[in-house]
Amino acid sequence: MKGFAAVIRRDLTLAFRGGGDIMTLLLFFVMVGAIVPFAVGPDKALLSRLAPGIVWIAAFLSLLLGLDRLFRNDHEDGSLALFRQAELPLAGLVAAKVIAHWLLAALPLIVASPVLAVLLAMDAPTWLRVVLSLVIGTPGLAALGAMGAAVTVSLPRGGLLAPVLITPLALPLLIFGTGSIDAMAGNSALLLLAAVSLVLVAVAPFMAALALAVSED
Amino acid sequence: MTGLGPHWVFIVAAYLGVALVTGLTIWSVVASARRIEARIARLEAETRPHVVAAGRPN
Amino acid sequence: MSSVAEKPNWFSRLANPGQFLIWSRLVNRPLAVVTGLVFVAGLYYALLHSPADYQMGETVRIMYIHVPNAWLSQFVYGVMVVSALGSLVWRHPMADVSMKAAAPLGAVFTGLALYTGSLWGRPTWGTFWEWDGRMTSTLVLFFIYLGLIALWRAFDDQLRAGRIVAVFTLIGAINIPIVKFSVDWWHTLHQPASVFTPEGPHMPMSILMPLLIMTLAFTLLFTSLQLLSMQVEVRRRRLATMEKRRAYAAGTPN
Amino acid sequence: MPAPDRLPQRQIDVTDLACRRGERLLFSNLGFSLAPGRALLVRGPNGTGKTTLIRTLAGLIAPDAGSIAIAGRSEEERPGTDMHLLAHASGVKGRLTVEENLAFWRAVNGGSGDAGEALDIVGLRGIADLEAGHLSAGQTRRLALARLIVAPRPIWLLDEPTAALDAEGDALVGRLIDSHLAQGGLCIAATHLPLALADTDRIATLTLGGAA
Repeated sequence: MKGFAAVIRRDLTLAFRGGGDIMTLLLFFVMVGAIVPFAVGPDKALLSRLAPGIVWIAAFLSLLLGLDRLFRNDHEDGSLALFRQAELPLAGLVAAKVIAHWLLAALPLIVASPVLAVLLAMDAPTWLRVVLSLVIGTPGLAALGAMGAAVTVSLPRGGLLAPVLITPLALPLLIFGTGSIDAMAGNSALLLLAAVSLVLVAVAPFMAALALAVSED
Repeated sequence: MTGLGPHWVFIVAAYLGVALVTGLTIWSVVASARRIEARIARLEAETRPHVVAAGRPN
Repeated sequence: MSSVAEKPNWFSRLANPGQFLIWSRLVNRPLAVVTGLVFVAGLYYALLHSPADYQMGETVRIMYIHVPNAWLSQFVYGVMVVSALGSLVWRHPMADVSMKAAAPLGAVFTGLALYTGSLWGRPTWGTFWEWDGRMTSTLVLFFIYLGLIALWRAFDDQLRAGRIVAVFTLIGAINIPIVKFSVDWWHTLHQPASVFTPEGPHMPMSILMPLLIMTLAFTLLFTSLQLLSMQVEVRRRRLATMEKRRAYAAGTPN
Repeated sequence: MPAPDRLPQRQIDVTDLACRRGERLLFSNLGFSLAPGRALLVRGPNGTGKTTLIRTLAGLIAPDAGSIAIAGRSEEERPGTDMHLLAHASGVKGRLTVEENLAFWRAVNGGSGDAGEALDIVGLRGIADLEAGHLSAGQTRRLALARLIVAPRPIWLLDEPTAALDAEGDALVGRLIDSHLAQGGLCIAATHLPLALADTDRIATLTLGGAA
């Protein structure tokens, strides 16, 4: 169990100490949201109708951006090979890394979502539903991202390929995520979002660990 | 086949499209097979004197 | 010749690719003939011998080539999942060869399913593309196939690539049902009235017969192409070994 | 020297092991066995599979043929948790301090040894709070050695342990291996440099490539 906490603490210290990784992700998230009005026009009614979709796409793209950092430098400096001898099984360590990834990539987005709420003319109740859907949905995104990152860890340009691989699989999260925001679908979508997110979080450590073990071969 | 009514165009387009693509796929697989066999044959011809000496079954 | 030639290289350890080549080459010709015959019968029934559908008229004939491709797009993924398990669980050397051969074929059949689907939808929906549940799932499956092919090509060492692609094939297999469910849910949310497509067994025999024959024909086509592609992959790896050994022999004139 | 409490007993028996890298078969029908308190030096020119052998013993790579039997493990113990791998890549994070790096590996490997004492032994106690990014290659290697001390485990798999170390560093490696063997541990070291070990009758040598 100590190993689990140690991995999370290490990844957090590395991120905080290592320059503005979190800042860049946040900036990207806000910018993706902010450029939409320039593309579709500043009409408030239209923007507020599109707002849930825009926030989710921005969150999805930002999480993809942070993927490459997940396993790559551990693979390069030999830590991944040493993890195989750790007290905790590899799947446990991968789960710890997914949690750290969520804390570092998804949580800041949720904290920054009010900025987008204002920019995209979102009213308060919609924004609350956006936050709720992000809190429930982003763990699934982080888990899916971890699987994509684990599969492409040994590829030099893997960072380019992981987003292509996991985007088709992230559709359910996108569909239920945005679906749970507009009042009409409401609760059923939220429950389905939670279900998909939980399945992905449950499966990811084992599949990612298998991918990492095979890539080490 | 009566004259080309509104529906027939799509039916013909569908069947032709499928025929064309499957034909292309078959051709590409067969062509790569032939290309690789040729390269292997050439390589084996090059190394035949040594290989036979080493007694390795071909 | 350097001492390497005498030592058993990895290729002889994979004895069964040799056996696979022998029996599958025997099968190539007869399988091609059978596929051709079934296609002839299928086309005869589909185009000439079957009646127009009471509701969709002549366009039902497009269904005879749409449904087989849609079925193959999922059947081929099934073949890849079985091969992935073969590669990861039993480390069977032929497993990743069959997985690699199946991916492009899967993409072709899925692409054809999309092509024929949009042509079939044109007269009924009035547009070439309609975000209906089944078509959208097929589109997502098409992206997954292209992603897998991209993953295959991203590796230089194809031996190591096999097992990593196998892991992602399994990840895809877990997610595809979820994607299908979410797309159908999403479709009913935005467009309740979905087009009635005669899918179930309640189709009259005169329409079911050509459909079954054409599906068999396309499945045979896939099988013969799969075997041929696997032979090509085995020979491609044999070629790579020979070229590497030539470089090795040239490099160290011991 | 760490307190000489006995390490759990392990016996390694390798029978006709074969490994390949890509298309090239590196070695085949390789066999040896190692009783507690013994060391095996793996010699041989570069490219003959020394690193592959070490990684195969560590369970990172599946061998093409043959078997690796490690006696003395209890059932529920996960394979690999009774061994340490010292590879070229040291697993050290530049932005963490020396102390933090060691504490991390101590937690992950469930180590019971004292971090300060381990740093003392490898001579890094003075710069414990320095960021590891500033360490020299030799110092980074010493930090990796400290990782082995802080979580005592019976089997050591060392790949070029003396790489990037000066004469004093070689002596340190020799002393560490001696005390490890004295505690009944096992050590397999792949190196083409001589190892400064005290009593040489505990050491067997295996040469790869050519002769094998």
